[in-house]
Amino acid sequence: MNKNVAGIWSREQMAQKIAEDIPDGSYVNLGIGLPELVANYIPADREVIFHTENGLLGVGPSPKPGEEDDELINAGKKPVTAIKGSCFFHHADSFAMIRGGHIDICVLGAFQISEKGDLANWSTGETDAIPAVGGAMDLVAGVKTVFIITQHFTKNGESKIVKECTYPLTGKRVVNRIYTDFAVIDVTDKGLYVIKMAPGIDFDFLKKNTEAELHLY
Amino acid sequence: MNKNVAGIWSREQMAQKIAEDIPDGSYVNLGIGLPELVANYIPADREVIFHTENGLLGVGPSPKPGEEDDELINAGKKPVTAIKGSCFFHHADSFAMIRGGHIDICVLGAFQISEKGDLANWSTGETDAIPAVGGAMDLVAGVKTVFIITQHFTKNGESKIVKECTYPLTGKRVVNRIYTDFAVIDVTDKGLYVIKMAPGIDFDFLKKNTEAELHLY
Amino acid sequence: MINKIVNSVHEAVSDIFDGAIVLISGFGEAGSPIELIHALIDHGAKNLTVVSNNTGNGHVGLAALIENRQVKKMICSFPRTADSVVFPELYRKGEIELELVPQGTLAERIRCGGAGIPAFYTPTSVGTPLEKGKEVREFNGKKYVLEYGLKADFALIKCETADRYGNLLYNKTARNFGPIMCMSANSTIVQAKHIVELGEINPESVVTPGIFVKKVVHILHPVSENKLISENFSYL
Amino acid sequence: MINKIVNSVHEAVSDIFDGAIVLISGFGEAGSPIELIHALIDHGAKNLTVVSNNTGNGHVGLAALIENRQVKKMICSFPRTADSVVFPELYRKGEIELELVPQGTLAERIRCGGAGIPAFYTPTSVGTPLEKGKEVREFNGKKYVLEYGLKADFALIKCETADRYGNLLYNKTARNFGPIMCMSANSTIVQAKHIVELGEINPESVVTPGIFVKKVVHILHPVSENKLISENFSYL
Repeated sequence: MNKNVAGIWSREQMAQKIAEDIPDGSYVNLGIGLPELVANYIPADREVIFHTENGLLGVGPSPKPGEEDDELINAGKKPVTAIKGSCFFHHADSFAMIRGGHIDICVLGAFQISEKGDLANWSTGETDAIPAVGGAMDLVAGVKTVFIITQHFTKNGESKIVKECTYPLTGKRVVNRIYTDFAVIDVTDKGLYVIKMAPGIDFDFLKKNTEAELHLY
Repeated sequence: MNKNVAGIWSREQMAQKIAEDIPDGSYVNLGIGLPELVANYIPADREVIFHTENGLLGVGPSPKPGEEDDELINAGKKPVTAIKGSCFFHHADSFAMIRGGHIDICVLGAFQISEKGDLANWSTGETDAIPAVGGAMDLVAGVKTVFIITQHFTKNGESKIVKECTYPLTGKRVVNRIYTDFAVIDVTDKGLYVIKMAPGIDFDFLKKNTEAELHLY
Repeated sequence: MINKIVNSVHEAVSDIFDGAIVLISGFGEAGSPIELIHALIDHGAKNLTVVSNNTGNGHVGLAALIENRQVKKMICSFPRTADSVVFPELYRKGEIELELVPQGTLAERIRCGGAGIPAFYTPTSVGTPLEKGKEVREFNGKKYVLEYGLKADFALIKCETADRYGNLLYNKTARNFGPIMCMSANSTIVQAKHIVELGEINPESVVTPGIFVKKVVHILHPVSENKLISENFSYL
Repeated sequence: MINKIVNSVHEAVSDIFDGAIVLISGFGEAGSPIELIHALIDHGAKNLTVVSNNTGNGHVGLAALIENRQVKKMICSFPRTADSVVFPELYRKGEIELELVPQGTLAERIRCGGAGIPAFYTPTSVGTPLEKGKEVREFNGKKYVLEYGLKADFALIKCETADRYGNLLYNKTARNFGPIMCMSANSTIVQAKHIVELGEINPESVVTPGIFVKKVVHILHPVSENKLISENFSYL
């Protein structure tokens, strides 16, 4: 498949699309890496509270250089700050928030997403890899709405949106919406519905470059 | 049976016997009523920390008249104080202390104790009684050592220490030691062993006035 | 903007619907949200299942809610206390249901309801009448009873201090069931003696994180249940 | 008199026996009790099962404990992090066991171990390879996996402030697994930056009640794992 496509969304634009879909007042958990960008694009008139599973509600922006604190980090072990009105808690309480359905939205990366909303994002199943799952399975099992942010293709140019995941699953039927550099796609009981496409992408091109079946509303 | 016996222990003496058996540094939960007396007799050279299941570790003495606080009470809903080094916590954490085996000793009252250490202390099983259990079942299931403080006889002059409890159980095989106005009795795998008797009580008298079988070490 | 502060107790309880499961904080009087309960009496929602450690005292607060026939069923550990008269009378007449739960099991069921745990095993009540009808299972040679998480529609909570995010502090043993009830309810309604600006509560000391709270109403001088009872006050 | 303060890290870890289950606090570096771990290396107990979210970094702390071949098995959620080199190498050689547990399940298993709950059901890992071999059961039409409480012999914990009763405060996200690990271990050993008099910690703000703590040692200036790693320091 073609890896070089004109008129697709940048990482920042993907993050911005997600940020626009997060309502005022939401409690949001951002996964490690690409998802962290989302925090930069929350519209100024909205107040969104970020949760990090290592025990902080009210994650603020990155600290200025020289002001990092080894004991104030996010789930990716990066230094963060805490906003006014934040609070700290232990891991069991933190995952009570996740598992108990108190977090409104989480944004995660993906290796594969199936057309039924299955997610694989923790292991490529390679035999000599060290398995590591972290909080991913808890997040998809407990958070009300799961957004995925990912490049449309793998590094090898294969579609990440597939009929059935071949990698080990993180959760079954857990994804609600997928944001790629090509399109924004809803996962529904009736299948995958495209709701937005990048300017250089049309539906025919998208279908051709996606293993799973796609629909338009 | 004879209710009027000379040379038996008073309520205060029973409480004192228990207090003497509580090691320095113990965490102790005292039941409502008679057990509360125990706090008054901890030897001065011992530091014992009292837990109340409504969320306080470090219960202090009763407040002076006029200094009562409606929001600082014990499990019996009586006003208490909090010592230096005390801490407050919620009910799930409080019962984690109990159920998780962190409380060393609890002192409870009884309707009946069987020779196997079964305890009945929450319901007389009367049909029109309002059933109420509180934390008694959690305490006997979780606390390492369960001491019972009780009159040897019921109000009707019947032995409270029985072969089998006829009242609804609070827990099975949970009692470790019984302190009555007549004697101190250990509950062991081999039966009930008398370890102390009040000055006016001898073993024959005790046996005659106890439904369960008693032994001497 | 997030602002969970509402202007009146009536606004605070306005969403409570007939048949709802309502958690009410408090152990005896300590932590009992009397003003919110009285607003629920005015509001009038019926056929409620109420979860609270006790059943109220005299003719105020929870006892008055029961007396007003809004409660179909009580889930509690200790329904009869010294000043409890309303519940025992209705219970003896068979006009209110009771689910009796050991206090620690009640607390853990509520916490699990809030933590997404549908069921857990506990040693409490094994071998007693309260294990009746429940699954008993052995782990490492010891018996345990299966108990279910308790998830509620609403919680009525009394606390000491709140901010507009809903972060809460409590006062002494009035904390009791408050924090875990906040976790378990879909909609947690709180009366706070003090409302402070964001940042005034030390983030290390927050007891209930705001994520567990829906609405907060300011009640600077809550009534004393003890005082009302000593005055033979009746809310109805 | 209750005085849980001990004079040295060596005294603090002296009871740890071969084959023990040891909980070690921390999420990455934050909250990792480096001085206690190094004392455990000096102490030399072997065949340990260590429960910690990660497997340590570089050649210090938990990574050094593993490198010193004192750990038979790791129970953790994320064994490979940026600076983790020791565990991956031993794991690939088949010289250390791994029990991989989702982070929230790990936290809840530890809390349940401390709370006397032998087992609970959770939605996490249903339909994934990590449900393999586990009981799956439906509640209200949804599937859950049975998980077991995790009870340990020892916990090594880093905190900010302690008093002689063992009441603890933590610092920011260094709190993480500390409070629940204190609950689960038969013997909880704590290193505290500050030791204060009884009463100096606000009773409303205590995070770990002293009942969960056995020994406290004063480490005013703990090393920074990040700094040691940037200097290529090795403890062994």
